[in-house]
Amino acid sequence: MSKDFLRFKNHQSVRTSDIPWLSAGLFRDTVLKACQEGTRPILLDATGSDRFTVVLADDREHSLLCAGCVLEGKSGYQSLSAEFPAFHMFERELWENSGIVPIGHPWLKPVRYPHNAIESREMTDYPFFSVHGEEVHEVGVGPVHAGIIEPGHFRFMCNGERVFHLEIQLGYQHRGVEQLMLKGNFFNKSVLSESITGDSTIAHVSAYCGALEALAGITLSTRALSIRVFAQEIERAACHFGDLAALANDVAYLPASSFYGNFRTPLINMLQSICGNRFGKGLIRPGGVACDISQSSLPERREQLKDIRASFRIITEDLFSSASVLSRFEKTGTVPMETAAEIGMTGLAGRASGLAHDIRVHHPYSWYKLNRIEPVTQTGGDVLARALQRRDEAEQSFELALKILDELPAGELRRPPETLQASSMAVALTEGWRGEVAHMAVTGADGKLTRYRVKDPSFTNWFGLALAVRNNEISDFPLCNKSFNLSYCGNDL
Amino acid sequence: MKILIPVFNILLIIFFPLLYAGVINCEKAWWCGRRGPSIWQPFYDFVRLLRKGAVISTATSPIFAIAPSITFSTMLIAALVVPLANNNSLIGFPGDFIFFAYLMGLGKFFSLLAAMDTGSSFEGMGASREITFSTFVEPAFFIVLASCAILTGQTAFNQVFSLIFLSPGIKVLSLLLCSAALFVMLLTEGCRTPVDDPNTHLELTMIHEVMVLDNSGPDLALLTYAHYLKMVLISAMIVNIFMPVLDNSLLSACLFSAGLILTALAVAVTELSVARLRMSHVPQFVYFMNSLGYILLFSIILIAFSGR
Amino acid sequence: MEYALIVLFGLTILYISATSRLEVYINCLFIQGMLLFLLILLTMHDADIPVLLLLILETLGLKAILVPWFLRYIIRSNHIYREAEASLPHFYSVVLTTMIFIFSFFVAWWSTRLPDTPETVYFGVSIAVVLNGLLIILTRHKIITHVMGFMIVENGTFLLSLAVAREMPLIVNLGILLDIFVAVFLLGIMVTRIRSTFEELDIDMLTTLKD
Amino acid sequence: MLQLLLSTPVVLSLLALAFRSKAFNKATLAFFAVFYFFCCLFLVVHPVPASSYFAVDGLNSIFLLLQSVVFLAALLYSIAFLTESGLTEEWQAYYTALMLLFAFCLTGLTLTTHLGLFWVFLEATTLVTTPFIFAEKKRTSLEAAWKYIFICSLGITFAFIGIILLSLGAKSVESLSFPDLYRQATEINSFWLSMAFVFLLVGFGTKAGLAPLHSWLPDAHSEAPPPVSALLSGALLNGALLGILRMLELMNRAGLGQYPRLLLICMGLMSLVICSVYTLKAVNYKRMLAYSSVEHIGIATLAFGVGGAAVLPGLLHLVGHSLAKASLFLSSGNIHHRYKTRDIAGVTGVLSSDPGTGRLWIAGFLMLSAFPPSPLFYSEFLLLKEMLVQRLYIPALMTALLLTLILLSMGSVVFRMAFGGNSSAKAEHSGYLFLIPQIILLAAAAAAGFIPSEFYAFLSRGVFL
Repeated sequence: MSKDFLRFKNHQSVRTSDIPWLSAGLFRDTVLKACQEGTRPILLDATGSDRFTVVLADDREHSLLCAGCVLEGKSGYQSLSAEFPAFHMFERELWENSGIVPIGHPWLKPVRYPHNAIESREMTDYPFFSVHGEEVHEVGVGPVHAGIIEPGHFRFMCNGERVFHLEIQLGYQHRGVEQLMLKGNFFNKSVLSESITGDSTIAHVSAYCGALEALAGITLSTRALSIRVFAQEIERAACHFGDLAALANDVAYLPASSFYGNFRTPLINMLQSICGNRFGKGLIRPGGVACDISQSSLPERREQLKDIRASFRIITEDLFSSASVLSRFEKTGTVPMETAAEIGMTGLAGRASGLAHDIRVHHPYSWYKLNRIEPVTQTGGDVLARALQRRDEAEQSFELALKILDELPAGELRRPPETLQASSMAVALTEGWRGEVAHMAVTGADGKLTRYRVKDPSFTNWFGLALAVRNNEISDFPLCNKSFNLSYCGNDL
Repeated sequence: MKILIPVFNILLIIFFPLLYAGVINCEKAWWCGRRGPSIWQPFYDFVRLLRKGAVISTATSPIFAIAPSITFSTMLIAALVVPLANNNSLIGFPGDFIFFAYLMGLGKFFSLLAAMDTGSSFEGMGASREITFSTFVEPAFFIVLASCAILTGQTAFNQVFSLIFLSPGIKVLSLLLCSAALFVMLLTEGCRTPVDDPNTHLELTMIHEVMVLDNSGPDLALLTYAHYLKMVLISAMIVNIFMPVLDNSLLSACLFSAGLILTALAVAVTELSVARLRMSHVPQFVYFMNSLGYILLFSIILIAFSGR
Repeated sequence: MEYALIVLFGLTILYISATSRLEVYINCLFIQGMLLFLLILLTMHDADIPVLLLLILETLGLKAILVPWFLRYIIRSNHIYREAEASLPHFYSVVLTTMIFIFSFFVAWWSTRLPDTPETVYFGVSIAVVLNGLLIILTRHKIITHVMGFMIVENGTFLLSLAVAREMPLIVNLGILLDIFVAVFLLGIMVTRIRSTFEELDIDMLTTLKD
Repeated sequence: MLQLLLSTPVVLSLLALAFRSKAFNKATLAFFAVFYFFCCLFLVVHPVPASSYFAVDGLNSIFLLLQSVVFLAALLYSIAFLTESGLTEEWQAYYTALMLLFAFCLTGLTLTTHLGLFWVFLEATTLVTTPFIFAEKKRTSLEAAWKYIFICSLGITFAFIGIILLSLGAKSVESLSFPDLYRQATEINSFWLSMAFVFLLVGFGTKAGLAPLHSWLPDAHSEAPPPVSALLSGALLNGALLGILRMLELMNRAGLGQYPRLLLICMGLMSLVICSVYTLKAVNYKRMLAYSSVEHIGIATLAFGVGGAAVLPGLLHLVGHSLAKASLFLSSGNIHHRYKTRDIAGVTGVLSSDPGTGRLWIAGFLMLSAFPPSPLFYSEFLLLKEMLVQRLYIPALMTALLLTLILLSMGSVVFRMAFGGNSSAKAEHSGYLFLIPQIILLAAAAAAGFIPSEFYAFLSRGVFL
């Protein structure tokens, strides 16, 4: 197997010439074999109209695998989705971006409103799944919604209040992030990467910086790494607070909803007091961090974190002991572990179903390399499991953040990188609060960036939501949706 | 002094519904540690809506246009027969609680028609949910009122409620069951939290809110007002179960208002302390009213008429 | 007041029929025990001291405190928090319970034409409670719920005995006390054993012995 | 004497728990078996005057004597069983203590003339015997124990409701003791009495294993150790039936005899039907024996239901069944000990591999299936005769047909197990203690069959129906 793949680590730069290129048939066999052994897809990237590469993650070996596929002519290749449904979104994206047809793909339709696609396609040309029957009816929601949320169209096939199937059509927010990355100076793309997904600012900018620093071949001081991870964990805890508040709000349990919202504010204000932005924008920059945590503020921050944690525990105890709340959460929107593994769910939602994928554990990077952490998982796969997962991860984040504040070492804050290695490739995976964020950067022979790819965890998990609401009541959809809380723009890029 | 009560009641019908909403909202905000909107906010909203123009979809028939007015007027007429302060209804005649129930039914019928008329799948869903729950509430209402009527030997609203407090022997029991049943009705008809979530913005989970989604301007104002008036009327029944007829009209009016405010607070506390029920579990909650009604009816028969 | 207590007792059954959370069942058992205790205080205050003491021990000590505590201990230690799925939806469960109430009250009403009838409300509610206990046993899957159904039947029986047999000999009462105590604890121990043997406390597991 | 009979087992069981020595257990069991037998015999011959709660009368003296014989055999067998079974010392002590407590409860159950106490003792027997059923700690034994304790507890609750209803109708009666009730039977309100009878029939009938309340019985009887199975079938079922008999007498005296009889006939016939259906496809011989208990209790119930001249055969039937069934359960213990299986398919050639047990197995079966001199022959014959006399043609026909059917299917199973070529295993007798108890039981049964006139005189003391 090792001969068929280029094997490398997270945040490591490799030469593009080392990627083995295989014929379509051999490629298919190789990838299928690897997937049977437990690796999972991270990215499919077309480097031309007749060749593409795949990046797989091998959690057991703590390494990433890469292989390329060369097509004879423009005939396309045999789709992998039938054997491994986890590939189905990647193959749709590949087809949309490059025109390479995955032959035999079960549901080939565009992922996004594809203004950067090879051919011009209108999203409205593509059909939805349809269900026929006397008592079956369809309910379409969106793309414009009642709340202040992003656009997306949800098409329910229902029988009365029961949902048979949900089809989710996104892509209304496609901004061409990957193309914008290639324009202009690659060293100045921090702001762009910070705005890939507004609520995962730190995760995306860390991944961008990670890829860039790997290509530039520089290492950071422990202090810079610690501050980055501190910001990451605060972001995680704050988002979990927000989601728990939203979950409580969706079941109309107002006290918990209000108080979670109330305690989220001081938490994100902590980021503001470091870098001036509540979401941590402007904190992380290539080569290190732009702002420092002053040594004198450490005791105060520690106290503040402990206070928030104490309040968090009180309100969490209240929420999870309320019978009426539990009866809403339990057995709602269940994704069993087998299904979750099959469709390649990652991150928080995957861990709630029992899949222990955690980049911080399996592909450790920066500070996490020095400090081992244990993954937290649930088994239920229902809304309750996802809520409990948020509770446990927030607890863990508090612990890590406090640990960082306790041990914050001295060191240089930032050393800006200057040049990139030529003909190289780096994949940076970070664990955002929603799950694994993947950025891949490839440079050409002149040391200029030639390709940039981004994958948000929402991309793989949206389909999990579609499966979760099956056989649930249609009125439980908002609750299921909130329990996943996936990103529209992270998916649309 | 006697003229004071009808005047007070008319003022109550006009002003209290919006105040009632304001009290509930204030209580909820205060409990959650927020400052919340002013207690007069529903009045501001009402005036604002009245001053706006209405947008009516071209796809709808005239029913959509007249339905809000019908709903509003039926509720207003219904308010005339419900005993308010000092157990005094503006008009009252034997069997008027049946009249009341049918007026409520008429208003609901037109709001359902209007919702279906828009052709929106959400509003159809909301209408179907509302009618499902109503089918449980209506018979239960009759059972509860009928058992009170049996207990007191009267069939007019105001006499039933003024006598129930004086019924010997089983006062505690009938007060308990009757008020519990009517409270379930209040939460269901008022679309409050375990049944519906008045604050939600999610069309898929709404019941009442989704039915008025297409109404705007004065129509929406009337519907909102009628909705709160309905809640006030049911609350008035609950309060009157506990209120004896007093000689002092002023004291009676004050006590009655305080009772209404207390019911509003009780609604708010219920909303704060439980989460909303799963949609498929709502019927069993609403059916509770039937169960309570039957138990009340049979207890009354057993205790009052078994000669023991 | 007495009637209100009895009807409240009946209402706890109505609540149980609508829920699937075991904690609620236990809370209802506790409330039932307390209500029986209050009833004893209200109606039996002129009884002999030993009889009264025994009855208080039985209602307050056993039914209200010890048994709920023990059942709670069992569900905590076995991590069972809810009845997974009752074999009939809760809505029908509530409707059936209501029908049982109607039926029982009708029986009680009808029985007033007989001589020596017990107090009709006692009679009606206790019939309803016993029948509902059986309904719970029939329609719920978990073994622990069956024990709770059994306790509900016992409570209904106790209410009935309060209504009609106020002069029950002490010795019989003592026997009842002992039996409930031992039966519930034996049942509780069995539940724990079953847990350790079958991994799951579902009644469907107990179908090995069949013909 | 009564006090001695009731207190000895309690004291001895406490001693057994205190000493926990194997030798002491065996000595206790042996002593108590003999002591109990002679005490009971003495009580039957010289009835003591009735106290307010306990008395020896014509009816319960039959049951007392019968259970003393069954206890004698079962306790003797227990000594052998304890020696051979690999139970730990602690469990042996528990076994002994529980056995003695069981004897205490059963004696109380038989001797008490107070309805309330009868109820208490009946519940106590459930609690005391559950640990036996659970003793093997297998999945199946756990399940059987659960069903046993749960169904019986529920049944007993129903019986309690019956008692409450009875006391409701019997406000004018001084106490709930049967003599008082009988004396003032006509003063009891007939509606409440009828209701009470139904509830008591359900409650006691559950314990007696009457169809359709029998579902726990096959499980519990087949999972218990052989001596306990023998006692459950041979003594406990009778005890529960005693309660029904006493209530039936009360109904008769209150002039309400007709509808309880109908109930009893229905339940008896239903038991027969259920048993015949099961035995057609029997796979487990202990379960088969348990179902046969349902059948025979059903026949006795049927006889009591038919009433008149059929009551005496009913009592005789109980005697014959208890003795024969206890011996069969004990023999099945020998078979299980040798073959390590309860499946009928796994057992062939008992006669050649263990001649003693094989002969007793066949003898027990013949005794059970009413081959003369079995008392069951007389009882079944007289029952059918009485049914014909009372013009109950259809029930009589059903009974005759079902009995034949059960005889055929059980016979084929028993003989298949007894004969058949299992030449590989060499013949080996079980120890004497594994055989003597059955011989005692079968001899007693044969004696009851051989000297019907004296025995009838004794039995007819119990017939006041």
